[in-house]
Amino acid sequence: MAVAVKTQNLPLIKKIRNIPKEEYYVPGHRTCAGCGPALQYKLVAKAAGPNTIFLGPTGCMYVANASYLCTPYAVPWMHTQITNAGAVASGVEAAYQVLIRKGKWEGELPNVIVMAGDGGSVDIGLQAMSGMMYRGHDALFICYDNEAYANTGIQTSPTTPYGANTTFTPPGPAIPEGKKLFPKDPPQLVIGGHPAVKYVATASVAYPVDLMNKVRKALNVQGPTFLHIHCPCPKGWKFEESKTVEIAKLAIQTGMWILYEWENGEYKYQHKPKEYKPVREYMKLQGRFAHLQEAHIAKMQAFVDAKLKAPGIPVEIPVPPPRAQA
Amino acid sequence: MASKVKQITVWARGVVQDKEGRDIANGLANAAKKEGKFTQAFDNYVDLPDRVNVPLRKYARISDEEIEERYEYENEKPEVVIVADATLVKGINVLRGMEKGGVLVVNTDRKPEDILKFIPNRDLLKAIVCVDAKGICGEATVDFSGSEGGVDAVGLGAGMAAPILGALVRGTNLVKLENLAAVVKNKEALYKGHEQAVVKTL
Amino acid sequence: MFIIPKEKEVPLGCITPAPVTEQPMMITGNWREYRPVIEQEKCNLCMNCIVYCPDACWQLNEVEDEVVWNAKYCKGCLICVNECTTEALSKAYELDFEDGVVRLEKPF
Amino acid sequence: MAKEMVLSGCAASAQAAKMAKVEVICSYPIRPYTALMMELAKMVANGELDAEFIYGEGEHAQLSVVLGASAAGARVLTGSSGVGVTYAFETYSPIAGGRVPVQMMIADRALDPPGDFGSEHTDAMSCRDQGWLMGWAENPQEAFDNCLINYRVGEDHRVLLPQFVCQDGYFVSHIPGKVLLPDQSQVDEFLPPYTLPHPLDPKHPVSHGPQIRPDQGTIMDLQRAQAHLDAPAVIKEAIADFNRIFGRDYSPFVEEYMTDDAEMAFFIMGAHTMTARHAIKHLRSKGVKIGLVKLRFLRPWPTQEVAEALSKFKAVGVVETSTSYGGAMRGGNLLHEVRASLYDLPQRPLTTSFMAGLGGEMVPLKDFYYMAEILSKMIKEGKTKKTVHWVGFEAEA
Repeated sequence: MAVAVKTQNLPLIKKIRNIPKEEYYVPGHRTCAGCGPALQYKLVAKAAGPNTIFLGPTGCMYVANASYLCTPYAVPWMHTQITNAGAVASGVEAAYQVLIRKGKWEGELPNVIVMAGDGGSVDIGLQAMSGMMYRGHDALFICYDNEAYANTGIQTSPTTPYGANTTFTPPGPAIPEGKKLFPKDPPQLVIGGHPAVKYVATASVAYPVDLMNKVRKALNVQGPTFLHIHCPCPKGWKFEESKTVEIAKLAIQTGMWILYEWENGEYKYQHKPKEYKPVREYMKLQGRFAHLQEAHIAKMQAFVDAKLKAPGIPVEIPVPPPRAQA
Repeated sequence: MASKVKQITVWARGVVQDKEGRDIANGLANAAKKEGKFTQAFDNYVDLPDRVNVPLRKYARISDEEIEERYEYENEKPEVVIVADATLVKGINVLRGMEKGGVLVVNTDRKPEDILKFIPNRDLLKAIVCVDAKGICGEATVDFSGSEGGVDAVGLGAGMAAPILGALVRGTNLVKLENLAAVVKNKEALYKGHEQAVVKTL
Repeated sequence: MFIIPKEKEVPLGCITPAPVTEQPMMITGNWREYRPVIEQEKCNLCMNCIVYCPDACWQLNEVEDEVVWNAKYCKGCLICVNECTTEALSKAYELDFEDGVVRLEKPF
Repeated sequence: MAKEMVLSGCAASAQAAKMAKVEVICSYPIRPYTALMMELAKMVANGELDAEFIYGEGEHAQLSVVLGASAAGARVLTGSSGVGVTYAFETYSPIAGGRVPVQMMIADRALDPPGDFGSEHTDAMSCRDQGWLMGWAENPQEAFDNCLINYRVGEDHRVLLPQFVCQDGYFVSHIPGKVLLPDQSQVDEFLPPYTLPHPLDPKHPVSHGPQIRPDQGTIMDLQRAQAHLDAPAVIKEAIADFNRIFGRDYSPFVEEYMTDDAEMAFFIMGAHTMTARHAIKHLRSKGVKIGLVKLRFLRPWPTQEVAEALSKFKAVGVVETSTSYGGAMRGGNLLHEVRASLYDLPQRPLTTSFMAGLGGEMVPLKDFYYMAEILSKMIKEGKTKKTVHWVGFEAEA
């Protein structure tokens, strides 16, 4: 009896020059000029290669890519509801398990990849994502994090940073900082409660080789894996579209984003700056923070400092919880 | 759509000019209303959600009588077309659906001839109006408060829409300048646009 | 039986063919206000333009050993210009070029 | 050789799924359908059934898992009851619109509030307009047979629709009855292996479900409408084959009982049909000319067959086991469709509806006698006084 166990060993990429030429996320899509999520999609698709099936929950990477009867996905792709990508991916993986076992399909178990936004991962899609992780399906769940519900016009999501101006957290005299809540931590949600998961990593469009290697490592692992990818959004964060990569780099330089891998319980850090720049450097380039006062920026700095101080990744709350404030 | 309704289509770039495009359509409709006309102004639904740089359309309609078919997606036969970013003329047949004798208003620092060479169906035009709106009042305003059916919190015509509307009056008789001045926030830019517009009759 | 106009046709279950190297139903070259221009002699093939383009509009021509720009789909975000390590890339206003005309009837 | 067993509806459905060689199953517990999954879990654990048994994290996930699996090329089964059915509601339209022929067994349960585990068709009926095939089983045998028939029809490339295969909770799902289990070879002859025209297969890439423009939305609706226009011919074919291979005498859409000289009839579906038959037998012995018409497929609704079957009566009583609050008939949904089916006839029977079996309340013989009395009165008076009768709760009939 054939067993559908992944035997692939996608090689790691050493140099930028060795990045595969082939595109599986091809030109011709309706994402913003300078779109961070589109950039990561291109890199992920390249890293994964042709034996891949993408599941695309509703979000920018559905609506802006699969617009009006055409898509840029050169490999199989299916839309899922924003709620259920993890569950649909579970079904696809389960089908291939049984089809390969019964000899109805020949070949390596396909790479089943969910490409979910922050909402489709850790807000409305959290339950399905967690179910997939718990059950141990051999699938990669990617949370491409642009820190808002961008497709619907920039509404706050659980990963929107404190202080951001979104259309659901507009700053005003009564609420001067805009968003009052601090964000969820998606990789920690996965690591914290899913024993079947062996590999979780964060990545950024600023470091494409690192990103692609993390995709390949995740796909080589048997079982569920999770990537949290930082994807600046020129529309939602209000910055000039040529600065997508620059801002992604600044996020890492200021500690607003941390690159790490968690493999079998061990943390490893990548591209960790020797000295962090103040978060102000990162925030001042983005219109979504333009309204903030010094006190708000200090609060953000305190949050980031606490996060960087912690030995693991778990975050202390360095400020009074928002509900406690007037 | 009954022929008595004048259709005005605005072409703009997504996100970076979304508000400017909407302001042009709204400003025109609001000014016409002051003249006792029946009007409507709306986004092209299919172009939304807009993406940075995507070509998108905003519409205005002006009529002497009540507009009977208000629930339509598009302006099929625009009499006046406004292009908020000149480079759009290379990418889109902006005069699509126009009947002979229409007017084109373009936001550009270039001469009408430079624009016309990118418009193969220019024989449809009776006039082209060029105005350097960016030169008059700088960059566009990015604000999402008025998008997707929301109400604009920034104010109509604070930015580039104002000079473009001013220029429009030079090439058409859709509305009077003083009525635009009554609805537009940046009146100085409106008047400057009106003065500095270059009109070429064809 | 129903009459379905050609322009409104939708395949059964909305299942469409996958593109191969590009999606010709969504040409995005008309999104550009500015385009990137390359001075090949300044280029050291650092590959930044290739890896950082969200629209895969820079590719390496291995025969000529130079990077090639795709005018048909480039949206003019200019990440490539911003990330170029040798200033081989610069931005230029689209109306200064006769080429690159797309002129679609509708935006997509 | 077929063998006879005594099985509950849940167990019968599980046996059918096993013989259909279902490949991916997704479970979540809720009464009363749960035993279906308990049975299947045992079969998988014992090695009798080679299938992936996935524990969904809720009904929404159950439907999502089988959607993915079916789209990838596996035959699938899921199921639910009551509020579980409605919790998954978001998924029904995408599954039908995407033309992915998943099967869902529903053992009916009343919707909350509060927690009433009795049977009522409202759970499934709330989902009837999403494009799925849909019908009810009267007994465990039909639960078994309908599973196979629905796979055959739904997976047919001329149809490609998902299927709600319904049975009344408790009455059918829990009370064992006689089931003839066919030979595997018979099932294999009836049910071809599952194939999808464009599965999610890296060797043949396709995109499932890109967005469309608003002016193309009608086309997607038309596709589903067309599938329901095409399905009846496929159902007829399937039933003819089923009867031939398994030695049964099913009618495809409506079954009649003692209708030849009947003046009045019950129109009914599901479990209570069985009691209604016995009531009719007793009423007949007292000279009441009454019969019964049973509906086998609610979707596609067999308009012509219903009209033909009912046109010969003077009065028809529609037994409703679902609610449609504020609806035109002030009762359930069935009478709406029955009246619509009869509207174009030159001679229409008088029609009314009987709210019976709601919340899982029993519908004993005496309730059917009461209904028959009302129908007799309607014939005598020559008119329909009320369109709805809440059986057992009426101040005046």
